[in-house]
Amino acid sequence: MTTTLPKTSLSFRDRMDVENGLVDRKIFSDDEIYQLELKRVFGRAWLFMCHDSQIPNSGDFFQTFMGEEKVIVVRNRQGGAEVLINACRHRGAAVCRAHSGNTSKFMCAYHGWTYDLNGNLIGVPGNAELYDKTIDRKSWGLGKAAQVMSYRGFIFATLDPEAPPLETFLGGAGKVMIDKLADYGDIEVVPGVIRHRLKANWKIGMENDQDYYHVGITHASLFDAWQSSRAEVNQQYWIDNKGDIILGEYGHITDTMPGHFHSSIFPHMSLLTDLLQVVIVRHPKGPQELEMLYFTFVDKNASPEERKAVIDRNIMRLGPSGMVEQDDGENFEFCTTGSASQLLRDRPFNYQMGLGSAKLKEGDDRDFPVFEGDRTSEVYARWRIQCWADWMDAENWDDLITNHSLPAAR
Amino acid sequence: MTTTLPKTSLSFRDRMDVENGLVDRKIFSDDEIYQLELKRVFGRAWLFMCHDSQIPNSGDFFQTFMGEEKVIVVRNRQGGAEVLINACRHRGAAVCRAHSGNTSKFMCAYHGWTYDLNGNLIGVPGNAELYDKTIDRKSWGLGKAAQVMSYRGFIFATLDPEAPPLETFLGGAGKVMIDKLADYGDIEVVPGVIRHRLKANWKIGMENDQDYYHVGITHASLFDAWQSSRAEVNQQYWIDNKGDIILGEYGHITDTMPGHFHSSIFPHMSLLTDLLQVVIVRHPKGPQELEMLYFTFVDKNASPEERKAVIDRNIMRLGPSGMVEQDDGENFEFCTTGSASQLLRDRPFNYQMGLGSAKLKEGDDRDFPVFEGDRTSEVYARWRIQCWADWMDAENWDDLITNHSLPAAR
Amino acid sequence: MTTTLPKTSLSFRDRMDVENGLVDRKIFSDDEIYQLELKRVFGRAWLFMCHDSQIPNSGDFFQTFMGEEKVIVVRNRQGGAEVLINACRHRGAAVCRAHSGNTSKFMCAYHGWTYDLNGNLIGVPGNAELYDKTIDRKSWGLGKAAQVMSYRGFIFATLDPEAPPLETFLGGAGKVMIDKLADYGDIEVVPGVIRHRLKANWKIGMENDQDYYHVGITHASLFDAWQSSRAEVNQQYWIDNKGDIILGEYGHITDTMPGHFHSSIFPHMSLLTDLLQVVIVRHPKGPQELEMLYFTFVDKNASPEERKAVIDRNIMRLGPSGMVEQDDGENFEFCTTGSASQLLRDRPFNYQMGLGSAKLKEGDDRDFPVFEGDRTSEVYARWRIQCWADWMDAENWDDLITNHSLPAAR
Amino acid sequence: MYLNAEAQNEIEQFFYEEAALLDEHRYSDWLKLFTEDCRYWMPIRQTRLATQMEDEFTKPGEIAFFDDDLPGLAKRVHKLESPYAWGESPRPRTRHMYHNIRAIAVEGAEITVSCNFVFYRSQLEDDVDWFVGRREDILRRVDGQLKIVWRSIFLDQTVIEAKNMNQFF
Amino acid sequence: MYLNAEAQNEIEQFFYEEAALLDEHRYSDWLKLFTEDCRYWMPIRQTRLATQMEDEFTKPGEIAFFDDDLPGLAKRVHKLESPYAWGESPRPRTRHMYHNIRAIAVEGAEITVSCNFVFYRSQLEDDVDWFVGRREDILRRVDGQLKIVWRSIFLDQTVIEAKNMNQFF
Amino acid sequence: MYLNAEAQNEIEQFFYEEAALLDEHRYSDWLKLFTEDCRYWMPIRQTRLATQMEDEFTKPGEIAFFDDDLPGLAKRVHKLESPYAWGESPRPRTRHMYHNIRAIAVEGAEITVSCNFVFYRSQLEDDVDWFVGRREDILRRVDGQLKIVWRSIFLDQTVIEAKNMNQFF
Ligand code: FES
Ligand code: FES
Ligand code: FES
Ligand SMILES: [Fe+3]
Ligand SMILES: [Fe+3]
Ligand SMILES: [Fe+3]
Repeated sequence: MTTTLPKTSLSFRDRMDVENGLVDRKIFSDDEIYQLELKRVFGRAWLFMCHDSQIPNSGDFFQTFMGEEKVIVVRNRQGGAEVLINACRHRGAAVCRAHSGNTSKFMCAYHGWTYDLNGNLIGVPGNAELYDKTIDRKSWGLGKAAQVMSYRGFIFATLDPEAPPLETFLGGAGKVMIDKLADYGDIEVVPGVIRHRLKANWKIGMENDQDYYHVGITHASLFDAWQSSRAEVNQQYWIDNKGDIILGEYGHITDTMPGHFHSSIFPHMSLLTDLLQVVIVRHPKGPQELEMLYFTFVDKNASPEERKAVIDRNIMRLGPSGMVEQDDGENFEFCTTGSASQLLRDRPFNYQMGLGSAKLKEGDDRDFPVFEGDRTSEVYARWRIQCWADWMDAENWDDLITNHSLPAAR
Repeated sequence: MTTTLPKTSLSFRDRMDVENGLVDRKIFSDDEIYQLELKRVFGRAWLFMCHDSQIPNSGDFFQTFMGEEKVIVVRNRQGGAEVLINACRHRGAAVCRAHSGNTSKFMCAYHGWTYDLNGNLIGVPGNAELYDKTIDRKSWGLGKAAQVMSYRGFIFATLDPEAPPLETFLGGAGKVMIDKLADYGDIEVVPGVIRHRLKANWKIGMENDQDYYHVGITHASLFDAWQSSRAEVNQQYWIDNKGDIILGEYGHITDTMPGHFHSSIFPHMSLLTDLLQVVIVRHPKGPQELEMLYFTFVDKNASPEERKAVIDRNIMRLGPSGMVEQDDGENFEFCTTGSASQLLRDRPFNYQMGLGSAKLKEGDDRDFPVFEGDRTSEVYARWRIQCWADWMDAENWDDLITNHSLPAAR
Repeated sequence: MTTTLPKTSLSFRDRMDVENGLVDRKIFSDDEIYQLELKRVFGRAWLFMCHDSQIPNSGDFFQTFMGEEKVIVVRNRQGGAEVLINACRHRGAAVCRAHSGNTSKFMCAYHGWTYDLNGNLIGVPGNAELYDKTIDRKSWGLGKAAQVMSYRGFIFATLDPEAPPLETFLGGAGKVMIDKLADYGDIEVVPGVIRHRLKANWKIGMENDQDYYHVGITHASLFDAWQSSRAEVNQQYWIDNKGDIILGEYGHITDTMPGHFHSSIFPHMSLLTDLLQVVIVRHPKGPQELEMLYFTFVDKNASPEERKAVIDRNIMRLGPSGMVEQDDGENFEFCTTGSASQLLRDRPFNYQMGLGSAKLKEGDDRDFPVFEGDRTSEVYARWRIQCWADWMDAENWDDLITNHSLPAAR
Repeated sequence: MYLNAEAQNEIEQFFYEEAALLDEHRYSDWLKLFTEDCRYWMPIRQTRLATQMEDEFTKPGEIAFFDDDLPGLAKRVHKLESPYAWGESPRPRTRHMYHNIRAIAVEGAEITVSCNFVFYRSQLEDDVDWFVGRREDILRRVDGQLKIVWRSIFLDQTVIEAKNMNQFF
Repeated sequence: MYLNAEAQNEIEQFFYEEAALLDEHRYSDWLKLFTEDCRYWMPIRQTRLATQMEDEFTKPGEIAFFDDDLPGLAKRVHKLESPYAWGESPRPRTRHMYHNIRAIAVEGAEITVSCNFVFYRSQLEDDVDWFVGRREDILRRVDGQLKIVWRSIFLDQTVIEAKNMNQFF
Repeated sequence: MYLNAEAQNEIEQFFYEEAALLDEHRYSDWLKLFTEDCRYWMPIRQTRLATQMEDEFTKPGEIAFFDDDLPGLAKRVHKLESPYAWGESPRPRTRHMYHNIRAIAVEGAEITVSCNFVFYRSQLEDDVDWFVGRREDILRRVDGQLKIVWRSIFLDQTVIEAKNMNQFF
């Protein structure tokens, strides 16, 4: 089997050979590619912002990112969600200094320009005395996301006015992924969003979510602590391994691993939805740095015991102190360093696990293709990276809609 | 009123629309523009070095910067001031390790090449034994500023041999700004120059000096501490607001605000000269970093009480621990970050305060135009940035002399 | 004598004027030049890895660098030394986490791919269950140096398959340098390799090794501590100064200074071999950073007293805490900063000491030219930098072999 | 309030012994310093508006970095002592430093002690992390020995910049 | 010279209480620890030639970062507690740590105490500063209570790299 | 084991005095704190496999950063106090901070004390280094005065990122 790639052309699709499971390592650390990602991926896609339950009332806000830039998601007086860029239009200073909270307006602490919950400029100190009322307020509101939509309480935003509606982007597959979490009841985010930075490329973090191959090794000490033998672990992840695999258009993915059911909405949102009830978002902060946000969901009507159980299962596993994820951070960083190797510049990363093992599932009546096969497989990573190339090669949304890959067995 | 700029041309003048008060945010964070600034602004202008009183005697020296590079201002035996680049001509090591002091010569601690107070190479260890006397000492003196001149004890230097004399550069307006401070008597710098770094663009710091708009908001807690009401503050800065405005050629500026009288000699020297007796210099250390130096001046013949009063007024207000400036640093950094926003790339900063409110003052007999109008205004910032564009667009000093903007009402 | 260089052409040879002792300062800090150095110097030359005695038994390993990248030198089961790139072929994570030790294999802690001591991929977890045995192990071994050879127990490696044999690269001169240390007996490396980083260019560090000019000044405090007068020091380094000078092809150098005999194998290995028994390697970590490794050698059969004496002589002098080298680090950093000066951009560094003082030695029967003259001289630095230009200008090894400079009096 | 020198000295020495166990990676021995009914808790800290600081830290029962009882801690200890704990392979060089140790409440057999901590960690070649914050411990004397009943750890950063928080505080 | 354990303990606890007040941003309470005639002084430190170190620090009456009497401190406190103190909005997470506390002189009712300090500050998301140096305090017992008569703060850096020095040391 | 408050206090004050001498660059006075037969030793720390940690530090007789007897220390002191000690020109601003001071063994007239240290150094304009680790001292009472018989310094970093280690720990 070949182990090299054709010399890189200008097309990103040519930076990989998904049939043979080869991917150019450079895409995980190169700055030029990253700058284009900010435009073509994060500048176009619908990005998860936060959940309705985090900002129930007018003035409630939550601060997150679109690409590298700070945005404020706020509940306006009309009951809608606004996504505002956290930079004053006068001279660019920040208008909000908190991760979350409640406010009636956003005031810039430099000269006091003030914006309402819709981002409109409503206050200009000295407007009469100093500006002679010449400031055209309508033109100087805060920058905003181009579109904001939500699906079952999950608020998304896009910077691209030409992006199709959220549900088109999600497709049947994407919706199912969110449904799985939303169906846990009348869900809400438990107070406390963990924020964690790593010196790693955001895509390497994403790939890990459906990577059941690393579990037995990376987390061996955990199973040791849990006294489950390697044999049991392998049985679970290597043998009892057949099942549904969902590959959605535009790069959405779900494994259906019992106790995991890790779903990813392209590009950077993951839902852990079987044992856990968690959303992880991985914001890029440079080609070799990311910031991860962790949201835990629980049914508002859950009993105190149920609620505690959900939270404990999560805390015990996730975040920089979680007994599972403690082990992952270092691997993300090592892989990012390895991807930048010049000596190995021409040796692609290996994505050959489960090549061709996923078959189209017959007689599944869902409105999107479902595959079946080994669920411990790199089929997820191959699909995501192939879709990523579609996004990177497309000139605009029309181009992407026309030319994006359709799920097929591989 | 328009709120956009024409697509950027190669001309810096086109990066702003001063008539409408719009300025391209990019100039406050872009590295390429910054590199050109080092050449066309800091490589050409007369830059303030220090004051005669800091180096009264032969061998007294003070270390500062020209652009990003370290220079030593030293009193030579002839009584003149030399500006020497702090890098040995042998292999580049530093020849001076102190901010200030007194020395009879500068010896490089690597191999001992020694330079006199004029920067001449006077000592080469082993000159006879090892070099067989072949070193041509005349050719290997320390690098020096192209010209050094002073005005009323303020020492300036330029890297451009073609720069016109200091007084031409200062012009009538610039001289008046220095006179205001020099006229406090037989002035000297009080020992203790504060050095403070911020992650901010140098121009954002400069603009703040004549920014009386931010005072009531940014420093609200100070007025609170001083128990002066917002009404009083507004009265002072918004209403009792008419007065002279001086816009000098090449970008020099003075407001005539009582108790302030903040003057700026382009590009990076500010004089606070009514209540305070201070000079601030803002050295660039990258597109998004600066180092500020603070000099306090007092009349040598002042009584101990007067002297203490001057110093106290200053300490209480300036520097990283000053009750006023404590509040400013964060704004400078926030604005610099905001200027780098890609999402707001096409939305210029707003410079619309007091558009057209400054009128030429009739019958003022000073040898430079004087304007009058609201003294809390962005007329200063507009003038400075327009002049900055002249500097950036000019090929050389001749070009600048021929094509620089002349002060006019705007 | 001229003190300027012709305007830089594309040739590196033109960045210096060795006849007149002038070298473009830019080569010590420019990033573009540095990137090319990684390819043309560190990507081609035979680089010292470690000594046989550090990895006597199968599985013993020592981690070091080739250029910027981490490599593992390991004793394989066949008794040979392998040089493996420390990055897993699956997704790039590190396969070895220690500076040195002993292991039977290298396992990647991410997914458990395992490599034998020859770098062959021998273990792929789930090979049958998950990969259906499709992984072509032969194609997925660790990256390796192109060639590994040793001379008298000193292990070298090169990344260039076309590099000539190690002994050709070393030549008669290079071999003599190693012989001098190897002849101390049945030598071994004393446990404890010091690793020290500096913000300095690697070439500036290298030049210091044959720089006897700085000794009396930089280390003046040491002689003070040792109570030897400046006169004595000068006598030793300036007067009792005549002797052999060895300039080897490709840039190898030896002074024959009593008590020093500092030899450098191009590009980055130095042997201190008269009073001391030490090897220093200077790994580049960017144009303005390096990491230095210190190896101390002693005769296995030395008496405890002799052994202690060797070690004490070394500890007392070298490394960040050594009484000699404590003084050097700062100079390396200062010179690197000075080399980046834009104001001095057109003023070359001075390499004029001992110009033309080294003459070819008649009737020396060694199989390489030997020169004689002042041993405190920049002849070494001139020769090294001229050879460096040969490496940088050559398209490949053939080109280098054909066009490299031959030692000649200068 | 403050304790007399002897009582203060006993508590300081108790914490210093504890720090030594952690920095020597003797986790099982460390575990013995906790009572059966202990709680080990590190809430999440969030950047909040000045007027809304009451929600700066998450509350018991909400999300936390650590919220362990003795069996939970025991699992973590087992893990750290496992031969497969790559994060401990090789062991990071950790240094726990306690400052400003103050008794802030005494209630029957239990005493509440506050201290500021600096937890320094150096791993592999050049990987350095600093964790800084305040700790609050409820100590109880159990047949002569001081034991930890409840430990609350209040970290000062709201965004964790370290690769992980494998070790204990 | 050094104090006996009890006297030393009292002073240490006094400083630890003080640090707690600062880190809890209880500035007005903190202010009460100073005497009417107090002085709070932080000179400027400059890089000087080795032979001219006597001028390393500016002298009283020359430029200083802080040179306040009680009313001056009160103004600063008032400012920090003002609702418009944006730098305190939200409050930075500060941690004052004192080390090597030593009595270096006793003169009548006044005792001079030296300590090394590490002042850690974490603000907003990822803005971290470290201030390190030595402090010298003259303490006086005023009706039973220790109070601060003169505080001198000697910072170790000559170029301040922090955004500001809003808080107290 | 731990000492009573008075004994503990004496040792803490002894170390604090010592730190003051170092930070005041009074190296000759500092040297007087050592006995004639003293040893001052800082082994090299290496990143090793977890299973081979016994070799993490070099052993006496192997390479070390410092391995001095009194005359050796005296040479270093002489050097630091020499007018040509460029590294001390100007003097770096150093701050030695000791934490978690514990007596870990008493044997006849000698007591072994462990402490964690943070050694902060600020030089020239903006050159800052942090050295963190653990120290172990054997102290002996010589006609009433405590003296240092053996000092072992265990640094936490394996790659020194500081420009040098000119000063003492
Ligand atoms: S920058 Fe926001 S009001 Fe001026
Ligand atoms: S670098 Fe200054 S004397 Fe050599
Ligand atoms: S990265 Fe090494 S096994 Fe996967
Ligand atoms: Fe994992
Ligand atoms: Fe201000
Ligand atoms: Fe040297």
